[in-house]
Amino acid sequence: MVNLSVSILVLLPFFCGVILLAVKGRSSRVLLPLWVATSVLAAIMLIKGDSVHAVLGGSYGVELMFDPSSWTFVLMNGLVFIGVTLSVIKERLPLLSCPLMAMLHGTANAVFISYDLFNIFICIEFIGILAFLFIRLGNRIRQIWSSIQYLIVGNVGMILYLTGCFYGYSATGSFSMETLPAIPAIAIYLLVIGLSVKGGVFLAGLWLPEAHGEAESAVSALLSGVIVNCGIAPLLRLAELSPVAARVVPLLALASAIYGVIYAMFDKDIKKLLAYSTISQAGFILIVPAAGHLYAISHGLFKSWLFLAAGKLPSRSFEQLKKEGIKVQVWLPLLIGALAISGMPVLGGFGAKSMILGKLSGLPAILMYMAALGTAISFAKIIFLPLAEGGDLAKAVSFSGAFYFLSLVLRDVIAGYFGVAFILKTLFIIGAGWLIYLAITSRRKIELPKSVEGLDHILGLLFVVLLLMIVVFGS
Amino acid sequence: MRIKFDIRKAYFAAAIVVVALLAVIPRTDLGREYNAALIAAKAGIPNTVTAIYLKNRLYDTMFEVMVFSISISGALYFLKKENKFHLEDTLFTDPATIIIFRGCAMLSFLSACALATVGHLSPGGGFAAGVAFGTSMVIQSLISDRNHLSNYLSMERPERFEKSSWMLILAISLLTFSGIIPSNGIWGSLLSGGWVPLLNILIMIKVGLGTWALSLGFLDHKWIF
Amino acid sequence: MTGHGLLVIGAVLLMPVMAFFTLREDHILHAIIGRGMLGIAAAIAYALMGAPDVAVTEALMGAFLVTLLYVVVFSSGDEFRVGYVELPMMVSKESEKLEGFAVDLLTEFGRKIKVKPSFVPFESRQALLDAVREGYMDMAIGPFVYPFDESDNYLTLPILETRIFKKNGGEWIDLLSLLYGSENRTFDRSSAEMEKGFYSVLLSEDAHDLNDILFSFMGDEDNLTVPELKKKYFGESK
Amino acid sequence: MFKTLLNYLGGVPLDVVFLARLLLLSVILIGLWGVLFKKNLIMKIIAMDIMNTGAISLFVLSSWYRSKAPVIAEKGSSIPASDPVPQAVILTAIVVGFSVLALLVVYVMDLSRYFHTLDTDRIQNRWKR
Repeated sequence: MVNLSVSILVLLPFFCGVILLAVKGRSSRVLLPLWVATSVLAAIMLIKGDSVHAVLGGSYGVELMFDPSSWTFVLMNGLVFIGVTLSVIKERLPLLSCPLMAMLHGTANAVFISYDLFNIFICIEFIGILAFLFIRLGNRIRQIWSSIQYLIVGNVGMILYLTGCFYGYSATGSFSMETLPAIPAIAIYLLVIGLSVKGGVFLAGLWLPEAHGEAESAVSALLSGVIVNCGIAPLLRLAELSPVAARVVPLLALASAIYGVIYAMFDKDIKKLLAYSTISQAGFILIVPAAGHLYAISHGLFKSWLFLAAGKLPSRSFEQLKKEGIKVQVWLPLLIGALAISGMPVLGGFGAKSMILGKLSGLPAILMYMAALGTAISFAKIIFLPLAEGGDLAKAVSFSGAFYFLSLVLRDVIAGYFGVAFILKTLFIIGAGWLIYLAITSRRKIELPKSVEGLDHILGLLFVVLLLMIVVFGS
Repeated sequence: MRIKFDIRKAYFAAAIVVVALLAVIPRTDLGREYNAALIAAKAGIPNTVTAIYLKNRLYDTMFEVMVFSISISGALYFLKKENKFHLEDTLFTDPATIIIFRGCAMLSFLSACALATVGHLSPGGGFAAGVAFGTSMVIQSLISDRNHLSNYLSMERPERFEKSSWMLILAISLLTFSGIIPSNGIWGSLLSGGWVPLLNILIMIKVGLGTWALSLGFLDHKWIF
Repeated sequence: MTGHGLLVIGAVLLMPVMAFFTLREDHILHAIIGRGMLGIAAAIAYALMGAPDVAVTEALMGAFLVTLLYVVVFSSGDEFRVGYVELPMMVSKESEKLEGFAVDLLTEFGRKIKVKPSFVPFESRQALLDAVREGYMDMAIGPFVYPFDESDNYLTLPILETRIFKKNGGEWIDLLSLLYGSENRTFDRSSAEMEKGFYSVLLSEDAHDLNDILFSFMGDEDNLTVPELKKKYFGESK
Repeated sequence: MFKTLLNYLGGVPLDVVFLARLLLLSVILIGLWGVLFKKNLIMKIIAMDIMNTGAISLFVLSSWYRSKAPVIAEKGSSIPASDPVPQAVILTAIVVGFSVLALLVVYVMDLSRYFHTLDTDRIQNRWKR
């Protein structure tokens, strides 16, 4: 079973990537069966529900773990890729993008099933390079700069992660994640900081608005749907296995949720709004490590759908959109996506969000409810965009839109958590959010300081957050 | 946006404190000096480092080959897109340089073969061999004139070589994962240790052609030389 | 602390020293040499610490290939490309050495922002104009005059006022090419009327920061390179 | 004499490996100093490369045991030698570090077509205006 899944999840996409690179293929239709194979395999394994821990290659080999959490991430990976491919299936993609998509899919699967610290390092560096090339493909000047900033910040984060691996190995003698409890606390903080750079968590994720704001919509959909989750999935594993990380990661998640929502509320550019909400949703995923993967799949789906829909908008600033209004074939997906992210019951986001909020208590619960309220307020901006006439409804139900809608509804129906109290609570939050938006935020123009997103600042803040962790949680 | 100088000093001060705490962590890495014997016995190869990174942890090395190749093709994607100025035929016409260059090319090619073929017996890695092989090709392409080079070694043939060796590496790693490994053979002989010698040579070809393609890209782009 | 231990400490001590030397000051060539030395110091340290494989790979990849990469970047990085069409006194090539009003001005400008200009000859004006529009040339100097060579796909920066002789048929010639012009453009001055114009440097749209610095370089009053050069070349007669 | 001087410096276990680890961590620190304080983008990339070399050398330090290369002469012999696991693992990290660097450097050249002085503040201000 292990060899079969490794070969399908990782080696098959790599083979296709190499062949496409050799043949210089440009149509993404060829790759569709690949994503379908991954999703089907993940679905079967999820239904079986057993978890297998395998060591690949003898005594000091790489350890892999196939448990429900990793299969959920793999399923999300497959579904997001199907959705994105469906939406770009007619376009003639730039030369390198099909092989890159195949390899990104294989590496993302490798990160989700990996149980070995150093293997995660290599896979995440590879994803960093692929994301760099993806952002860079549309060669506008600003994209060149944001892709270089992304790679520099990611590389410095990964150097910290490598130092953490060193201390881990010298303390325990192996890179497997089972030895995490025996690793000194500072090494865990280094690992957490390295992964939170790639996962876009709190201050370490400040490269997200710049990278998302500039990349093409399909690239942003992949970036937010899959690449950010490749940083978050190992963080979830870390939080489950190491007692030190179990204290650090929820606090980081809390800060990330609040920070992302505040900036999302007052942003005037739709892509920046989605980027900031990715930072805050990363907080939602990480707040309860045990149930994180359930929320991650819903977030991956509706965030990538929102980015694909936002890509078709005539302009990115809200003032202009308010004046001109948007056609129905873009308005409908945006509306459903915004409702899903604010937690509307049937639409994907509700099940996992209520499960997570149910498990919290005391101060974290209040703060997370505030964050949910903030999300509702910030996405009210999208929901209340005026509808311009002249759009034909037929194009609204595009192939990828239908696919996303179906998978979101299925996601909520299968793993839903439909306590009546929660349905009322969520509807109250969404209603309050819309009221606050109409009353206050839509009128006031608050300009939040964005100077923190300079390259030197992000790199410096990595070490400040690291120092805070050491001070607060003790070395 | 004038970055006030003191903020970055504060960042660096935080970094100094973190690194100081890192330096003081007590060391506990004793008692791991017998790993080598254990691994060598199982893999049947004297050089345990090659045994690990080409047999036990082949999964990582496969990713490493992917990373190297994608970054080379990413860089070439940019280099080929750029329009090229006209290029003189030969870059070094002075006979003395040509002779020295030809000597260096042969020397680095020999060292590449040594590093690759005997990589599993004595220290020497597939990647180092690849870089040496790439350098010898680059030096050779420097001294032969451009159109002779382009029709003789046009990029299509090495391109196919590179892609096929890449796919062979992936195929062999799949076989190793599923346990289909030829017998270890005689200890210390040239063909001992399952797929390791073949993998070493394939990685040499792959990395060598990658480095050579990158340098040719620079050559065409009139950046270097 | 055995003798061998001292040896290893010596090699390991070499690395921070090389790292500090690399980042000491802002000149890229020093940094590249420092990086190469750091790679070699690291290879020595790994060999002494009983890791021959890593030493070979670090020496070949870390020391040689990385330095090759940086040299490639440095050799093409630190310069901006200036295309020129020969025009006596403004930009002319006497015995392998370029000189002229515009050449000295741009060299002085390059020295100020530590980026050296590289001059690329062009035969025809049109080829140079296309190169600037495409962005392969950052600037263009030569017989370009402000009011006539105006176009929206590049910026024009006037640097020297002059007289233009314009005929009603739209055909014009600037003063310098008329006085010193070598090619045999017959142009009877009688029927043309004199107009004021400026020799100017054409800047490609792509060179963002270069344009801003050049405009500010020309703008500030206390920069006395322009009057100096004018005195040197034209002796205040213009 | 040298040994007493080292022990005198402080109660900390001042043996060779501790001193070596201190020096290699200072390589990372110098690299970080370069990344934060250098204005030119290429200098930042060189500094990041130095940080990478520092992190890599830490691994080789952890595998050091009496400078004996992990190559086994006869088949069954079990002479204590350096630990091959971190060495094999760090070979991969060197190549990955190099390829990230190669990509970054080539694309910084594309950026330098637009921003000749490659000054990060000026690049970022370009879009703040």
